[in-house]
Amino acid sequence: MSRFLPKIPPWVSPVVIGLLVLLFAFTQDSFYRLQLGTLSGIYAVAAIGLTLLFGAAGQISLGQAGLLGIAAFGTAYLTVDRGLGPVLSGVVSIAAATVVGLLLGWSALRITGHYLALVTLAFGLCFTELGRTVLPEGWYGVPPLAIGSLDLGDPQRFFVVVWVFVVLTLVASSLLVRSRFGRSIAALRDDPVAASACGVNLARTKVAVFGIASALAGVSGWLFAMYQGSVTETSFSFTLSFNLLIMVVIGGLGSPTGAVAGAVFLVLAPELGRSYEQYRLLSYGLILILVLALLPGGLASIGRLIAKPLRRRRAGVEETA
Amino acid sequence: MTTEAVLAGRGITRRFGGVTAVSDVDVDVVAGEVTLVLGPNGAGKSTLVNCLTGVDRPDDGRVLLAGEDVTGRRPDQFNRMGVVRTFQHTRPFAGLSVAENVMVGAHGRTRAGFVRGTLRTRAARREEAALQAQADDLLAQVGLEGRGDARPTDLPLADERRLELARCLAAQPRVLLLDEPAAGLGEAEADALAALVRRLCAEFDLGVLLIEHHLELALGMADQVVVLDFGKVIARGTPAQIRADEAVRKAYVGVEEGT
Amino acid sequence: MSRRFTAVLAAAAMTVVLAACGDDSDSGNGSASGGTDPIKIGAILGISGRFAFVGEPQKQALELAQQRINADGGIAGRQVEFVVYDDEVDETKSVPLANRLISEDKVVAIIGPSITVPALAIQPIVERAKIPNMTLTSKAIWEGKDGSYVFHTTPREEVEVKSVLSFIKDELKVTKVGVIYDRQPYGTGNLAFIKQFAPDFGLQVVSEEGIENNDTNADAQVQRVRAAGAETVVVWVGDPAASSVVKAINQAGWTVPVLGSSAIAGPRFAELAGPAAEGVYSNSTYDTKAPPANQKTFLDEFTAKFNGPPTQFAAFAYDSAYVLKGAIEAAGGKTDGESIRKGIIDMPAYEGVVATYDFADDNHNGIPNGPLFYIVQVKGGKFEVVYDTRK
Amino acid sequence: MSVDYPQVLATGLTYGVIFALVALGYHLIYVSSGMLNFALGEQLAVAGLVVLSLMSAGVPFVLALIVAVLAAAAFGAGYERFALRPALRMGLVGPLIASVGVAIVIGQARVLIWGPNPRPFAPFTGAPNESVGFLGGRWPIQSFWIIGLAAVSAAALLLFLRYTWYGRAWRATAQSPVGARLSGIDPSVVSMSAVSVASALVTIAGVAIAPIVLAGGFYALDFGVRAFAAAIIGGFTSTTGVLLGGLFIGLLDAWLVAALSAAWSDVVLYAVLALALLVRPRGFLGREGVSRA
Repeated sequence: MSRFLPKIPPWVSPVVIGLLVLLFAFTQDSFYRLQLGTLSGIYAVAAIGLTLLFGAAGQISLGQAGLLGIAAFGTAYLTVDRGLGPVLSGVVSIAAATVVGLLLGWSALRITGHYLALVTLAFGLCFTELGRTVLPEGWYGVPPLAIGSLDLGDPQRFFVVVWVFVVLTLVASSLLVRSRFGRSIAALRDDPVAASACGVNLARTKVAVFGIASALAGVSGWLFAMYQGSVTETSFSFTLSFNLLIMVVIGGLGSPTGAVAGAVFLVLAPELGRSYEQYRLLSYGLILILVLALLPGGLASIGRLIAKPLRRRRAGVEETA
Repeated sequence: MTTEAVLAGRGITRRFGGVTAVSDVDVDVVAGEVTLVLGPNGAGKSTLVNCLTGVDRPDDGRVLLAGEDVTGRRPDQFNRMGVVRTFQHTRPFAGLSVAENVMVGAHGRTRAGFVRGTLRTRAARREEAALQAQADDLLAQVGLEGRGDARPTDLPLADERRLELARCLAAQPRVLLLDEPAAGLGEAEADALAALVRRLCAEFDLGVLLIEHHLELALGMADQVVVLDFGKVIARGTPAQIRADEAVRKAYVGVEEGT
Repeated sequence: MSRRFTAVLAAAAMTVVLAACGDDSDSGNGSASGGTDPIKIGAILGISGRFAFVGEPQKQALELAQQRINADGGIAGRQVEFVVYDDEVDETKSVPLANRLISEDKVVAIIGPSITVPALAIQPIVERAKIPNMTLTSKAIWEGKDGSYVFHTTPREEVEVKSVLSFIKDELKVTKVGVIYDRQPYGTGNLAFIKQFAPDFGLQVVSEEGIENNDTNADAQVQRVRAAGAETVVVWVGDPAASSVVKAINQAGWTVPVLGSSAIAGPRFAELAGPAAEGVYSNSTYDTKAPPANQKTFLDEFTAKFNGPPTQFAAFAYDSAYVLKGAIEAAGGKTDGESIRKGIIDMPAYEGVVATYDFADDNHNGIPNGPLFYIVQVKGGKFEVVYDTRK
Repeated sequence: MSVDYPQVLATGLTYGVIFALVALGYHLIYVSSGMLNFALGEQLAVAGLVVLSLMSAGVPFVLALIVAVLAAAAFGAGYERFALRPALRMGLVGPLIASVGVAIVIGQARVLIWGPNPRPFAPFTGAPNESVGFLGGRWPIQSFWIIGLAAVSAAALLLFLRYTWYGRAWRATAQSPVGARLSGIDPSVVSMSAVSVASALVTIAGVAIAPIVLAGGFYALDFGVRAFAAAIIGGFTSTTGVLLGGLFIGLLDAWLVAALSAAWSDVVLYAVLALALLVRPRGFLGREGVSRA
């Protein structure tokens, strides 16, 4: 996963993205484009979590949307019904999503691959059906984000807040990927038997990675509740779980920055086909198939495709010896 | 048994369905010495190693580490207790660089969790630096100098075996179990590897348990020998005694006299 | 060159494209200017997805309205253009679409969304942007809040419920009612009204069974409602679930009067349910026998253009279009949000397809609270008026 | 809440047999190539519409059914070759995601070509909606066609697996891919034919169930996931296990709807699926070791 992390220090890409965000935020007058930017940022946070879980640790999850849903429902319930502040309700809901994620991780210890994918899918569907059965109306009127008296609900400010979360998550995950823990989850993915022989406690590592991914999904769900204002299970269906997985795959497995690129791409792809409104989803399905067939490494691998000839020339004799 | 065994197997037995792969085997690994477990293919050598390193659980019998009963512990617990192993078919981490593979080897004895690792606390940074230095040093020791950034899958088999050795040494182990390290290597490469193991064994005062069926090479390296056939011990002693032993020759029917 | 740098490039490229992609549509028509370019009115309808039977006829009704209004000289001399988007009855889509209409397409007003949850989700947006919203859900929570920009031509839910209950009491003369309702707000909301008003009509709700709008099998629900001793079955869900229910009743060989909501009062119900539809009641604001003038032209033109009679929902969209036309004309052709809002309230009473609308500051529905529906019944595969609740 | 068991049997078997056929499709694809394919649900939903279009073009029903099944088989082979297999380079998750892409394309194409609304489909024989008393429950006439057609298709497939070259090739690849390859079986042919046959199977199922659930309705996900549950509970690797799994899920679903309510039946069903996976990942009849993780 951290296949030969490039020589560029880890903080470069988050800073570049941060500047782009500020540039974009204050040149946009249209709510709509701001909203799209905000939505892609919200999904990016969950996508980074999923790329650590799936790209780095090799644990497939098709139920991430359920975790987003838990945090969003929690936030809506605590703010609308209980009148708690957006920040406090966020902390509680994210904790709830994390706990559920840990339980999911713990219960999935004995199974891998397809079976893990299907258990997480079942979890996601369970959440959707429960939401539809118990709370079909969900909530509306979730108050916008405000820290103390500072109202961050205005689209421009909220856009920046969301992308601050994205950049922070990006920096943290890039550092984590390089740390001892990052290496252990890569080892877990590549060869669990050898990883265990090297002293990696497989069970604890798997559950921890599930926890991290769920916490990030929780942050994403919290932000989504405030972004959307009205929360029902339709926003957290299995389609969202698949979209997150596709963002990670298209972005390049295991690369946090790739996940961000995947999120922006997926929210944006339907926009590019805007004039053919009804062909939008059809083209989006085809785009998915093409990227999988032609670019297995995802967007991030475009670099490797270009870099390969460069590296061989630079490496000179040693490479071909 | 002259000195106290570091790792000892007492009455190790392992059955798969009707077949008894290993039955009632005693084996000792002594610090600074190479103990060889010899036997034809299917004699239960790999199963024995798996039982001694937690990859598999013996049906009965006990595994003692410096006298303490550690039967049935997980491989990562064995690693933290200083018992490491290589694999018959090398198992590199393909997604990590050669240096990173070695650094993972030290996972058992390092502590930086994901919080400290991410926040890059001073302790975590110091540990990373130490790990990096140790990796470079170990790679040099095993003859893979300067290949830290290479991809493990690009290395030839002999170098992959050396990488696995370096990865084991990163755990600063007391006991090293080698599962057919010479398999698939040419004559010269096997001899170079044997010399390396001897040197590391002396230098780090390691107890080494060697599993091999490459007779001449193994006997050359070993201080003590245990010969297995169909899971049972049929002979035990020094290499010289084993060479002369009638039962061993029968188990190795047709083995070349001494080419 | 490396993975990370490229991914950053990719993300940067995306952001730039995102910024650019909106530019092409920045046509110059400021919403306040008189100008000759067309007045753009936005619409968000549930055209595909679970409630397609609601959104599609509404889209057709707006096509008809645009054609007719422009043929009659447009609004205050300017042609009208309806910008219609499909929210697939998902508020995750209706919220961004509302913003797109407001800030990209620069519409002067928004019609829709068709279904309750997406409709409520966009109301905070239109209020903040001060864009008048003719919502098509009959559950407008902002109603009556002073200065609200949300209006609806759809009759309040209780009006339809009361017409159904009065028909059961006066014509069917039974007392035990079983209800099979859509588990989404459309069904749960009306179920609550049925239980609230049933005692006023001497009726008793003996069984409530939820069903999903797409459910293909209703045997269990029907079996339980029958076991509870229901003497009539009220079915408050759209197609295809409604046709599943009547098929289940038919298969169970149970002869009981079935009363559907206005959701099924259209050609598709009989088409899907086949012979099981025969004799099923529903309610509609169309008087197929002797429709008043406005209603007649709408029914005839719709049937001609789309070779099939309109469902109930089409009329809501059609009336909304004409209310906005009247409002803009009452505001002297001005198309800024505040003027249109005042126009809706100040405009003279407008005789629409469904009813006569007269909006006021405290009545954003514009319909007097009285009975409004005709009871219709399937005869020979078509709905016909059999009872007028208004008398 | 008295449960009308004969009716549960009627509904349960009618739907269960369809779940069994779709589960059989998943089984064939999984054992022959290790892939999970999420597109079968959408193929089921579109089957009825294809036949309707053919019939409205004057093609008699039986011929239309055969043409639809062959077209589906060709389409299945096509998307295996151009969508699933190229994605294999990313490991087994590639085809899983690619199959989602295929499902999206089929679903959207259906709405574009036939419109969003489901269409009525006449039962093979008898008047629409006609039902007859049997074993104490009301059985739509179409149920007997469904069960008959499913039994014939499953039997044909079992014979095919047992006695034809293809069948042996599939089972060989299932037991040991390397062994099969060594004995000259080209895995890409096996994988392609598996998706092709699975597509044909779900098309037959789709057309058979259309008179009851309408052609082109929004039930691709419902049927797809229940068939997955059937395949898992039956043990992905055992043909008979998967068929029994289908019937079990059909009956369980019908019973849950009758005993609890339609709302809670889905929740409980998915919970059962998750628990089955956790407790016995290889299902009740599946063989250990073919988890192809």
